[in-house]
Amino acid sequence: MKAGSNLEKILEAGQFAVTAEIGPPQSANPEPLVHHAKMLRGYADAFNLTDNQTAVVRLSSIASAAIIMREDVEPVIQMTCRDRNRIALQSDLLGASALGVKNVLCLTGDHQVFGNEKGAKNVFDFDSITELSVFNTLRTEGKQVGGEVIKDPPKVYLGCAENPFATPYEWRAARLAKKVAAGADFVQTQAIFDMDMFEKWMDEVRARGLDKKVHILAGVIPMKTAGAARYMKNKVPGMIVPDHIIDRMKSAKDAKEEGIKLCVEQIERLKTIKGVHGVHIMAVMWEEIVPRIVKEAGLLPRPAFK
Amino acid sequence: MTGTIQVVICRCCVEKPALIDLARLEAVAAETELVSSVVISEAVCDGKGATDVAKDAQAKDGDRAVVVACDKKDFDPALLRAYRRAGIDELMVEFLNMREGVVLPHARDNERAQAKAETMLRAALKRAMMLKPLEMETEEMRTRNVVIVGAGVAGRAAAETAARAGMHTILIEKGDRSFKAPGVLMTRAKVVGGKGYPGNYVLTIKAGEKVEELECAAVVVATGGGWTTLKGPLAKACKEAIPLYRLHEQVTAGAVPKGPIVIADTPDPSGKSLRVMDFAWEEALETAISLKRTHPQTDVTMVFQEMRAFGLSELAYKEAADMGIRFVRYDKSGAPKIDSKDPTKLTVKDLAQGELLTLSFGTLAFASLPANPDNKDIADALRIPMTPEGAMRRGSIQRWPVSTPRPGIYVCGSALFPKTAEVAKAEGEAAGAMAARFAISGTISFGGVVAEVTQEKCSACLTCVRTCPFEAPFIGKASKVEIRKQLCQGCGMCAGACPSKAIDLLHFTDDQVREQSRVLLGGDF
Amino acid sequence: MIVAKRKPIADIAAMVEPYKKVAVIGCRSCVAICLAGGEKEVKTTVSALKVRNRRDGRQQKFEALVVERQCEKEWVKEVEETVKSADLVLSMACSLGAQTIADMYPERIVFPGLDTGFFGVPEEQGVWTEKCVGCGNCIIHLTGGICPVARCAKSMMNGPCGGSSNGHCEVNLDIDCAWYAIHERLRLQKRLDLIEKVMPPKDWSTAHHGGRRTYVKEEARLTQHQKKGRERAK
Amino acid sequence: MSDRRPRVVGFCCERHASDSATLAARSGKEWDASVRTVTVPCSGRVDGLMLLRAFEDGADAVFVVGCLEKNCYYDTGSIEGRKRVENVKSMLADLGIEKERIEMFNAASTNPWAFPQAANKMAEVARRLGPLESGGESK
Repeated sequence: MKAGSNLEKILEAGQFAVTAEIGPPQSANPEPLVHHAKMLRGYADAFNLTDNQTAVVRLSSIASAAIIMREDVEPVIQMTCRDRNRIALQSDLLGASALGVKNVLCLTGDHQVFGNEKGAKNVFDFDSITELSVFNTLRTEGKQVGGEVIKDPPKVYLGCAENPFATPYEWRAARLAKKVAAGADFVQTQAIFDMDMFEKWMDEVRARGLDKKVHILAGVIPMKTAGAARYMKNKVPGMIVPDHIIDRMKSAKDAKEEGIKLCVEQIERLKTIKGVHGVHIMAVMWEEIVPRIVKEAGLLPRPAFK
Repeated sequence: MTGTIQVVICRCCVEKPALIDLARLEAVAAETELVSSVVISEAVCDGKGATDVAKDAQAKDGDRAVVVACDKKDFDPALLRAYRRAGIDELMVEFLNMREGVVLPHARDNERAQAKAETMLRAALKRAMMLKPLEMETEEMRTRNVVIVGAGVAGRAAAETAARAGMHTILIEKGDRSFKAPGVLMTRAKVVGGKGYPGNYVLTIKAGEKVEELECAAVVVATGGGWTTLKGPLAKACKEAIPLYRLHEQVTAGAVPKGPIVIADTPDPSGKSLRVMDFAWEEALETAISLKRTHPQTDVTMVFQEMRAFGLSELAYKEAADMGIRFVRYDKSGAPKIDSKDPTKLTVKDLAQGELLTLSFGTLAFASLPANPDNKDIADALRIPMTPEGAMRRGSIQRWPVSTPRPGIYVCGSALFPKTAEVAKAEGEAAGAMAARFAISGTISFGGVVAEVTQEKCSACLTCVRTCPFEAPFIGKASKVEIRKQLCQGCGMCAGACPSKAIDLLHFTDDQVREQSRVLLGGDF
Repeated sequence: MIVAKRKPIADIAAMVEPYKKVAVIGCRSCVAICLAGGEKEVKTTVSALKVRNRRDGRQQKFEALVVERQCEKEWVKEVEETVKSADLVLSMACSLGAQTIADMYPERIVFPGLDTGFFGVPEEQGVWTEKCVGCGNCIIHLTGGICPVARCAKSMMNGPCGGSSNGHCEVNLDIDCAWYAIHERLRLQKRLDLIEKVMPPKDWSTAHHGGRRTYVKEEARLTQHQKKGRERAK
Repeated sequence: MSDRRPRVVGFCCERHASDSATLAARSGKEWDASVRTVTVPCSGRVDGLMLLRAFEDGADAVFVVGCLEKNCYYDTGSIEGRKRVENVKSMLADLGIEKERIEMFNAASTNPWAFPQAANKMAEVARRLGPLESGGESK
């Protein structure tokens, strides 16, 4: 056991894990977090708290984690390399671990040109892979990048993201291999709409035996409208949304219901893929739909460990 | 020290409609410093009395002149020759086009016309003051070869004419038909590259597999028609459609083209891929008439957007109509279409009657054709600009019918657009004669109005090297840019582009142009 | 100018060792002026490598030459044969030159011989200091002609910081504190009001932070037709 | 509008522009007498400096006439000319000076109405906008 988090226990026990995502508010008001925590408790094993997603200023990930932990809900904090250098990243890891956070997702982070602070100076002292190796060394040997060794190193369960749908596609499995070598314990993939492409990627992952070394959680995004599908296809870089999905959403009488049905189908399909050890539901700004999706995908009740 | 200026004012150009007060002009000229003599000439363009005008200038040690008359281009060279004998080079004579500049366009505004005339005279005088004598350089032509590309009707005519004038001619023929040629004949050969400048070109010739360099003084492009390919929706729709060129050959050969004949102006009525060629009408009329003459009973219809038969072909239009040739005019809204089910039927909305006509035809000919694809390689090799349709570009039709903007390179025959044999032969002889005239002198003179680089100021940014369409600027020895004067056409684009103001165009330097515009703007309006 | 310095000679020796035929190409522009990659430095480096080879008995062929400006395609084209015939091209121009050769000849292996540093000026003969980082939005009209972004270790907008010790930067006492200098100069010009106001946060989107940059001068661009003429020149 | 008559200077290329101006005059066309022309070998010879200096020397409007872009005697001359004019136009606009004061025209030597149209248009612009000193329309 690396950190003893609920997510780790479930994954190590070979159970099909479920994680979801809560977008912290653009304010200092913790209420929305508390509300979402209460609403979603028990419907997922751990909840990602995004770190200024798309470079939009939000309540910080670690603070959000502390807030939802008070509601007895397990967080997965995200740490991007856009806003913090190696000093801040290692210091925040110590802080988060001290507060009881056990799951950490290492991300490179969106460029600030996408957010509401386009004039910001970015850092990018590390990228997600260096960040993983630094955190891994810190938790295993207690050694900082600079070489200094500290007492009581943080006990964390390290995760990373991976996008099988970004070019060059043939490099994506190799890139996951690097992340595993750097010390990743679990992976949350980009939202999957092109199932065949994801399966092709999984074949390469299995060929490299990575599914034995890391727990892969397949990402899904429930969509409310056809417009959302078109937006993701055209506007979000590195996202592939096949036309048959857009057509399906367009022709559906009730787009929301169709979105939910599609998401559940996707989860059912993902369950059957060898090497997929869980699903990560990214219902950004539609958090309230997660319980229904988890229920309809037959993933309730969530296993509990003492 | 600059010599004095002689001012010659032509009464005919300036004073005829009594618009401009000649005396005041004379006064303005006389009071300007450095003006040594002001001569009023009745009519400068007839050249009478030119010699004593020049002697008068020479007597007052004038070395430059301002001629206030009409357009320089229709000017009797007598005065210029007289000036040259008197030591005043042609480039030191500043022409002020008073007639088309002031007298004609401002005929009804005489008060301001006078002001404008005086200001323009002052500006011309200012420019004349700033002119500097420009020495021309000469260079020996290493060879007297005249290369003729293409051994068709035009090519052979050019070769014979050039040979008769004593030039060593080399005929480059793509095909392998051999015949008695005046000079050397290279068959299965193509021009693939070219370096050098007028008078000392070095062509790269690919004969069979061998590639060799060929030095020559002048080049005549007679690559011929090859106007056989058809482009455009109508040509695609009707496979047996033939180019007018082929129909013309059939008729002259006396063959009987099948069934009713339809001659359309272009296979691409929308004009997207092919513009209607300006030769289309003349050629089509001639072919239709000669066809109707030999086969009066065959039905001939001409389908055109507009019938532009100008000059002598106006008569041809009348003759064709009298012979019973039908004309159908259409516009883009009712453009001709080939009946998809029956490819021998053409439907078109006749503008005159306004109803849809269906013409069945045995032979369909198109008058507008894309240019000869070979033109592109030859133009690239010799760096001749091309017209948008892909034909060689020549000088102006009236003054330089067989020359290209590059001296020493001439073009004739169907390389420009399809021509009948007689016209091609005539153009061939003209091009051959021009090439001979160019090469016979044995020396090339260049310089004068060319660009000049001040080496110290050049920061080697290569902007001029990339901008000049004639590749005159090149990277010289001290990594600074130098101008190959033999290639420079004097357009001044490099001077306009140079970021370090290191290049100036002689005879139109920055100061000369600025002073002229400053004086023009300084005068009263 | 762009200021660079040659990589340690040992590193260069190690980098080029496996290659039989090495072309070392310098540049006559910036790196010649900052004495890093001009003709002399190129030939000196090659000579040093040859001496080492003589000691180790290693067989290597070197070709040393310089182009006018290695970041310009036309100059690099002039040494095309050398680039194509060498097993390795060691560029002793700044990294712009090295990358121009690499981009023009993708199949050739191109190594950098210099470490490209910064936009700088010769403080004195043989000493160059950074005075600009290319942030893309110059504000030295507000700071008496001294750039705090480049010359202050913390790129402060409202300096000096607490660590400024008698006019020198706490980070490196040899270097003067930019804000101390700004204060002195504005006091001299009686324009201290300029730094009394709180400077707003700097917009870094014009710097590399906003992503890789391209500057376009429409007047200078060549149209397709003009470029076509250029291809003719091949 | 101001009392002073407008001052307009045009830079005409020696080839098509001058030929078309001569043809215009011969075919009886008339244009505003407040337009003065300077002949340069090619519109590509003109650079921003020359155009701005014309304004410096008192011009209220400046124009350049070159060949048709597809049929230029020097192949790419008028393309260069237009680029220089566009550059000065954007500079003037950025400085709050009406960008209509500078314009590029293309004329074929066989086109009699191109030059008079250009000259009259620029004279009208100069008259409407008034001299540069008057701050143009904004005043």
